[in-house]
Amino acid sequence: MLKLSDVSVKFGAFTALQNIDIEVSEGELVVLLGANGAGKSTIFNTISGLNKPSSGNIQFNGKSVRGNSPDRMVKEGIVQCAEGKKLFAEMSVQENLMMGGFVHRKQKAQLKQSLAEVYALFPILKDKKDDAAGSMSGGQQQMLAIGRALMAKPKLIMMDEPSIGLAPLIVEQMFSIIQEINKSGTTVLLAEQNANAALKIADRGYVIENGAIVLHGNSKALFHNDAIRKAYIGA
Amino acid sequence: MELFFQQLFNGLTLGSVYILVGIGLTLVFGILHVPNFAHGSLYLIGGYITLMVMKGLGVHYFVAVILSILAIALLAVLMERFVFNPLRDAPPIHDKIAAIGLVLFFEALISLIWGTEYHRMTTPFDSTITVAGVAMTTQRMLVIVVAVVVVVLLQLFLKKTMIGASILAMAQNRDGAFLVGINANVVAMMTFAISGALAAIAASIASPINLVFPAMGHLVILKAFVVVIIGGMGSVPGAIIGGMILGISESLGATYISNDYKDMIAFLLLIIIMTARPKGLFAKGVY
Amino acid sequence: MTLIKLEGLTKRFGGLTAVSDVDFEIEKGKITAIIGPNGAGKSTFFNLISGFHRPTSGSIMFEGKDITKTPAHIGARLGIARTFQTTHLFERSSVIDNVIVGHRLRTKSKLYDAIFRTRREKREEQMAYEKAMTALEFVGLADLATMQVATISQEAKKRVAIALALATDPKVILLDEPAAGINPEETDGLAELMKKIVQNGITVCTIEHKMQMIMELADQILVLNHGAKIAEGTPEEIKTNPTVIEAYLGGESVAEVI
Amino acid sequence: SENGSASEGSKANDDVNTSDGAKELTIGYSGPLSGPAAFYGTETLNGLTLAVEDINDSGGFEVDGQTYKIKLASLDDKYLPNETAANAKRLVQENKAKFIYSPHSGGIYAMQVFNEMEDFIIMGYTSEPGVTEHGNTLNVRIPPRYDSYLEPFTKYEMERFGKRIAFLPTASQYGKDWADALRPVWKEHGGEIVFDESIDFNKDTDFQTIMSNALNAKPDVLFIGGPSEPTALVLKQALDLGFEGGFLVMDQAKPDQMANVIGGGYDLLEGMVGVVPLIESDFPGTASFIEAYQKKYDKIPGSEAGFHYVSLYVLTEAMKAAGTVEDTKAIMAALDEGAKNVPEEKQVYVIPSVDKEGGFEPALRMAYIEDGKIHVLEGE
Amino acid sequence: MRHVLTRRNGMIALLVLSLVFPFAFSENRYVLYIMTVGFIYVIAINGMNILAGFTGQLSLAHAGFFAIGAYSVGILTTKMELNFWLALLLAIIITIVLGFALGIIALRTKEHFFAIYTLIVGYLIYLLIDKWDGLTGGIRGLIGIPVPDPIGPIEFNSPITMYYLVLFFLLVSTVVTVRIVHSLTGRTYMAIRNSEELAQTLGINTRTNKLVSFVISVAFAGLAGGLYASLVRFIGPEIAGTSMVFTFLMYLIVGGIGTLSGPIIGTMLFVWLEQFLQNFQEYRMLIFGPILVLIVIFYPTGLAGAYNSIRGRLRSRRKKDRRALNTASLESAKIHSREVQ
Ligand SMILES: Nc1ncnc2c1ncn2[C@@H]1O[C@H](COP(=O)(O)OP(=O)(O)OP(=O)(O)O)[C@@H](O)[C@H]1O
Ligand SMILES: Nc1ncnc2c1ncn2[C@@H]1O[C@H](COP(=O)(O)OP(=O)(O)OP(=O)(O)O)[C@@H](O)[C@H]1O
Ligand SMILES: [Mg+2]
Ligand SMILES: [Mg+2]
Repeated sequence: MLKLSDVSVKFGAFTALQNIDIEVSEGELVVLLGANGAGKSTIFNTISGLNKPSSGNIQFNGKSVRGNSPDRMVKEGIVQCAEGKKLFAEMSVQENLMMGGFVHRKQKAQLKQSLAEVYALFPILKDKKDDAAGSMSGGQQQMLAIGRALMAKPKLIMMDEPSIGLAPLIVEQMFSIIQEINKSGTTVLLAEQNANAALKIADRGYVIENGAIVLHGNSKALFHNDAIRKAYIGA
Repeated sequence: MELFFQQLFNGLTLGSVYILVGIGLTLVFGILHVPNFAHGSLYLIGGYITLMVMKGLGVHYFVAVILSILAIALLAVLMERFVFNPLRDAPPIHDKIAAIGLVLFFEALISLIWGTEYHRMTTPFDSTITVAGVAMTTQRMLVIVVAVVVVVLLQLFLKKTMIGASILAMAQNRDGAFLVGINANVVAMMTFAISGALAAIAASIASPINLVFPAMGHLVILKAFVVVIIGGMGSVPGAIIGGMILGISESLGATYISNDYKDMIAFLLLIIIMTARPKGLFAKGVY
Repeated sequence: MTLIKLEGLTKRFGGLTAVSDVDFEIEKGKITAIIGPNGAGKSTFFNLISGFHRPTSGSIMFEGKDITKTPAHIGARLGIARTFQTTHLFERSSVIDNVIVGHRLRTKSKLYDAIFRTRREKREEQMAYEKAMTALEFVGLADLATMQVATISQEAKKRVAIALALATDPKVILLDEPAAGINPEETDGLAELMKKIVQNGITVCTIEHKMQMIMELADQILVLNHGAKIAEGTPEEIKTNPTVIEAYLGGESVAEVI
Repeated sequence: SENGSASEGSKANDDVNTSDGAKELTIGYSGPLSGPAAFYGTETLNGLTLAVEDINDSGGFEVDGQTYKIKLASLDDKYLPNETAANAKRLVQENKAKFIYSPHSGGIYAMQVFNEMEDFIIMGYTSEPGVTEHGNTLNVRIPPRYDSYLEPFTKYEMERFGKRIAFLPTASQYGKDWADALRPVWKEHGGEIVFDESIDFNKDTDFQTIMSNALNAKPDVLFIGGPSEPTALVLKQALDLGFEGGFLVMDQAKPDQMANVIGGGYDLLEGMVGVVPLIESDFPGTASFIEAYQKKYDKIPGSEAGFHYVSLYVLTEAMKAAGTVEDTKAIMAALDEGAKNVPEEKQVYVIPSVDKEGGFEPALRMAYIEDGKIHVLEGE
Repeated sequence: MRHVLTRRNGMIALLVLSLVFPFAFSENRYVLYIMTVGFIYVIAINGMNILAGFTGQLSLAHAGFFAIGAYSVGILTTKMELNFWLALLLAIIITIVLGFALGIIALRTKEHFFAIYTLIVGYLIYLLIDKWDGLTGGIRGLIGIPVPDPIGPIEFNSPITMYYLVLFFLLVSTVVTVRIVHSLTGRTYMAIRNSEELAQTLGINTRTNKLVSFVISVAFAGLAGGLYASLVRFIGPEIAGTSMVFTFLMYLIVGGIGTLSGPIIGTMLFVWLEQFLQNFQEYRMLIFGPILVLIVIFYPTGLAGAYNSIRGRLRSRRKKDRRALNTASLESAKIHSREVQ
C-alpha cells in the first residue's frame, strides 16, 4: 500500500534520513522504533509532504506521491497525527474535530457519523466538546489529535508517539484503541519509543538509528532480539 | 438634540469605513500574526482604480467598484505570494519593514501614473435627504448599508462554511491546518484576497465623501489598527465593535469635547483600554 | 522536616477547578512524586508552587514563610527551581550561555557595573561561568557546552533544562515529566541523576507517568485526580491503594509493564 | 523629471563654458516632489522650469559682459525642513548654487539658520509674513503677504451676508496664522466669531462632523481654506448640510481649481471671496504663459507656477542690474530694480516693486463670485 | 593573517577612519553634515537596538522620545535661554523620567500589542507637539536653536567641531552598548528576548529588567534628539512622526537587528543611499521600496548578520568534515541493516 524506496532527506548540510526503504501493506499495523532524534518524525513528515525528499521515491497504492502537497496527501487518505499535536488552540474541541473532516466537508452525514464514532472512542472529548482545545491537559489534547485524524477517514493513519505524556491507564487504552482502529480496517504506521507495548500490538517493525533503518522484521522476532531488548525495552 | 443625531449619523458613516478596513486588517493580522502596514496601500489603489475605471471607461459606479474589488483582491494575493509568504518564518519585525517598503513603492507608483493631485470621485448617489433635521447624503447611507451587508455575509462565510472555518483554523496553527488537509497556501491567498476586496470596497464607497489622493491610505490605516487592537486581533466581531466605538467617539468627541483634540481622544481611548486590558477588549481568555 | 507546606490549595480557571483543596507537605531532602491521570492538575500544581499562577485560595509555606502571593522570580530566588513539561530553553543560544543565565539571580551586578565593567561584574561573570560548568558536569553534559541548543538531542535538552534549574542554586527542584519521550536506557540515567541531586541536598519533586521508575525512586507519592488529592504515601501504599488503581493505575499488571 | 538634478554636474558650474561661450549658472530648488505635498511642489518647479527654458532658449542673459545660461538643480525634500537643510547644503557645496528656491515655510526657516553664513539667497515661496520678520538679509519672499487680503475680504463678506462667521481653516501653521490675523479684523468691523476650530486635511477622513458643528452655530459666513481640493470639498459639504451663506477663502485655495473639484462652473461657489486665479488674470504675460504651460504639462497652471516663473526673471534682471552673479548682497539690493526691468511679455504677474526685506509687492487683487460668475476687483 | 582581521582591529580601523574623515572633506560641509546627521541617528538606533534587538521589545515610540529630547533642548535653550550643556543634560533626564513612566504601563503589554501600543503613544507625542503651540511652536516648529556653547577654547559653530562632538557621543553610546551586551545584564536581556517565561522561572525580574532596558533606550533617543536640535537648529513636529520611527527601524533591520555593528552599517549605508537616489527624484521610491523588501527577504539578519553567518560558515568548515564522517557511519549502518527472523 505504502512504499518508500531509497528515500533521503536533507536539512541543509545535515542528512536526516539516509536511503530509507519501508513497505506497509493494506491492513497492517507497522511500528517504527527509534531513539530521540533518530528520524521517525522526519519520515512521517516526508510521507505527509511537509518535508521534501532529496532523493528516492514514495508510492501509495501503486501511485507515486512524492512531492505532493500535504493537503493532497490527506485527500489521498494518508493522515498524520503529529507529535506536538498541532491543534487549533482557540477553537472548541468539536470545531477541531470538524476541521479534521475538512476534506470530506461535502459529506455532511458522514461527518456526523465520524464525530459520533470519535466521541464513542473518547468520551472525555464529548464532555469537553465546547471547551477551547488549548485549555485541555496534555493527555486530553493527545486524544483530540487522534480523534481529529480519524475524522479524515484515513486509509493509512500515521501516529507519532501517541503515548507520550499519557497516564498508564490511558496508555493502555491508547494502544488498545490503536489496535481497534487497525482492526476496523485502517492501516496504521506507528512511531514509538515504548517498544514493549508497541511490539505487542504491531505486525511488523522497523528500527531506525541516526536516520537509517538498521533492523526490520515481524514484531515477535524484534521483541526477542537482544539488541532491541537492551536499547528499547530495558531489562 | 438634532446635532446629536446628526453626529451619531456621521459617526456611523465613519465607523462603517473603519470597520471595513479594520476587518481586512484583522483577518490578515490573525493569519500572519503580523500587522500589514501595506493594507493602506490596498485601500489607496482600490480608490484609484474605481475612479480611473469610471473616468476612463465611462462605466457605471458599481461596475467600477466590482472591477476594483477584483483587481485589489488579485494585488493582495500577489503581495502574499511574493512578500509575506517568503517571510513566513522570519521574525515579525521583518514583515513590518517589508510592508513599509511596499507602501513606499505603491505610493510612488500611484503618483507616477496618476499624478499627485487630489481627485474627486462623483457618483450617482449625490442627493441629500433630510430626516428630522439630520442631513444624509445617499452616498453616506450607501456606506452604512454596504458595511452591514458585507459584514453579515462575511460572518456567515467564516462561521457557517468549512472553507471559512479553515481560515480561522489556519490562523491558529498552520501545520495543523496542513495535517487536516487544508491547503494553507490557498487559505493564505484567500484571506489576502478577502482583505484586499474589503479595502477596495471601503475605498470605493468612502472616496466620494472624501478625496482620492496618494496619501489617503495613511489616514485610515492607523485608525484601522486602533480598531483591530480594541477588538482583539483576528476577531471579526471585535473589529465591528472597535470600528463603531472609534467612529462614534470621534464624531461625538469632536462635538462635545474639542475638534482639535478628537484624534487624541480616540488614541487615548485605546491607551486606556490597553492599559486596563493589555490584549484588547475582546481578547480570548485562553493563551 | 517539611520544606513546603500546602494548605487548602485551590486553583480555578473560569468554571473549571484544576486544583481543588489540596493539603500536602513536601519533605526536605526526599524525592516526592506527583502522579495522576491527564488533566488531573499536576502541572497546575507546580505552577502554583513556583508562583506562575496565583492560587484562588489556600496557602503555600516555604521553609515556614508564606509565599502564596510571591511572583515566580522571587520564588526562584528563595530556592524553587523548575522545568517545564515541554522542554523550554533558549534555543538559539549555546548550552553554556543558557546555563550561565541560570545563575544570574545569585549575582548582583547592575547596569552600572555593566557600563563601567566594575570588579564586581568581572568577578560575578567568572562565578556564573564556573557555576554553569559545574552544573553541566553534574548532569554529564560538559562536552556539549558550546553546542547550540537547537542542535542537541531531546534527552540532552532535558538534562540542560535540569542543569539550568540547578544553576539557580535551588533548595527544591520541580521536574514536570522529565522522562517523557526518552527511552528506557536514558530513563535509568535520569533516575540516577535525580538520586544524585537529592544526595547533594536538593529536594526533588517530580511529575511522572513512568510508574516503574517512580515506584523505585520516590520516597513519597501524591496522587491527584480531578484536581483533588486522592491518596498520598509511600510507593508500596500507593501501589496497593484501590482508589488509585481504579483512577489511575488500572490494574496491578500495568505498573510492571510500563 | 525634465530637470537636471543636483549631482549630475558636481563641478563648480559657473566655470563651465558651454559651446556658445556662455557660462552656466546653477539655481537650486528644494521642495516636496514626493509625498502628500508633491502636487504643490511639482507645480512650483514646473513654473521655474519653464522660466529656465525660456531664458536659455533666448540665449541666456548677460551680466557684466558675460553670457550665462541657467542650470536648474532640483532636489526633493518631502516637505521636511531638515531635508531642505540637507539639500541646501548639498546644492551649495556640490553645485555651488547661490540661489535656492523653496516653496514651504518650514524649509525656508531651516535654511535661514545658515544661509547667511554659507552666503546664498533663499528664494522663498510663502505668503507667511514671519519669514521676513527675522531680519535675514538674504531672503526673498515671492508671493504677496496674506495680511493685505484681510480687510477687503472681510468687508465684502460682511456686507453681503452678515456678521456671524465660523472659522474652519486648515490646521496647518499657515491656516492658523491666517486665522490669527483675521480674527481682530473681523471683530474690528463689528463681526462676531461664532465657531472657531480648524480642519486637519492630513488626519481627518471626513469633514462632515466638524461642519455639522460649525453650522449648528448658525453662521452667515464660513472662513475656510487650505489646498484647493479639500477646501472645495469642505465647501461642498457645507452646501450638502444646507448652508446658504458666504465663504471667505484663504489665499492658498484657487477658485478655478475649486470649481473643477466640485464639478462644473463657478455657480456652486456662489458667495465666495478669495484670490484671483491665474487663468482669470490678464497681465501682459499671463496668456502666453498659460498657453506654454498647458502645452508642456497638459494642465492649467496655478498662481504658484506663475509667480515662480516671473520670480526668476526678477532675479536675473537683478543680477544684470547689480552687475554680478556672485555678490549676494548686491543682488539683494538690486531686486527692486530687477522687478521693474522684467520684460513686459514675461510679466505673468506685475511686480511693481520689492521691499527692503526682499518681499515682492504685487498689486492687491481679489475675486468674488456673484450670480455664478467670477468678478475681479483690482486694488490700487 | 587571521589575527589582523579581528573585530577589535576592525573597530580601531573604523574609529581612525571616522577621526580623519573630516580632513578629507573639510571643504565639503554637505558631506560632513550628512555624516553628522547619520551619526546622530546611529545613537538613537543604538538605543532601539538595546531594547528591540537584545531585549526583544519593539518600541515604536522611539521617534517620540527622540523628539522629546530635541524639543527639550530646543525649548530650554530658546525659551529659557539655558546653557546648551545643561539643557542637554536636562533633556536626557526628561526623556528618562517620561520613559520610565511610560515603560511602567506600556510594558504590561506584550509583542504586537506592545509595538502598537507604543506606536500609538508615539503618535500621541506627535499630536501633542503639533497642537501645543504655546510650548512647542506647534506645526511651524521651533526656530533659532543655538549651537552648543563653547567648552573652553572649543567652539561649536563649524561643521567640523559639530562632527567631532557628535562622533564623541556616538562612541560613548557604542561603548555603552557593547559593554551592556557583553555583561551579565546583557545576558539577562537576551534571556528575556528568547523566552520571558523561562527567564522568570530563573529568578529574573523581567519587569524591572525590561523597564531598565526601556529607559536606556529612550535615554539614547533623548541624547540623539538633543544633538539633532543643536545641529539642525530648527525642529518641527515631523521628527516625532511615524515615518521617522519606521526610518529608524528600517536602518536597524537592514544593518542587522541584535548585532552590534548593525545600527552603524544600516544607517550610514541608507543615509547615503537616500542621498544617491535623489538623482532619481520621484522614481526613487520605486527603487527604494523593492530594495527594502528584497533585503528583508534575502538578508533577514541584516547585512551584519549576513557577514557574521558567512564568517561562521568559513569557521565551521572543520566541523563539516566531522559531519562527513557521520554520514559515512550511516552508510555502514545501512549495510548492516538486516532482517531478523
Ligand atoms: N526542520 C529541521 N531542520 C533541521 N534539522 C531537523 C529538522 N527536523 C528534524 N531535524 C533533525 O533531524 C533529526 C531527526 O529528527 P526527528 O524529529 O525525525 O526525530 P524523532 O525520531 O522523531 O525523535 P523524537 O523521538 O525526539 O521525536 C534530528 O537530529 C533533528 O534535530
Ligand atoms: N491556563 C489555563 N486556563 C484554563 N484551563 C487550564 C489552564 N491550565 C490548565 N487548565 C486546565 O486545568 C486542568 C489541569 O491541567 P494540568 O495541565 O495541570 O494537567 P496535568 O495533570 O498536568 O495533565 P497532563 O498529565 O496531561 O500534563 C485541565 O483540565 C486543563 O484543561
Ligand atoms: Mg519525533
Ligand atoms: Mg501536565
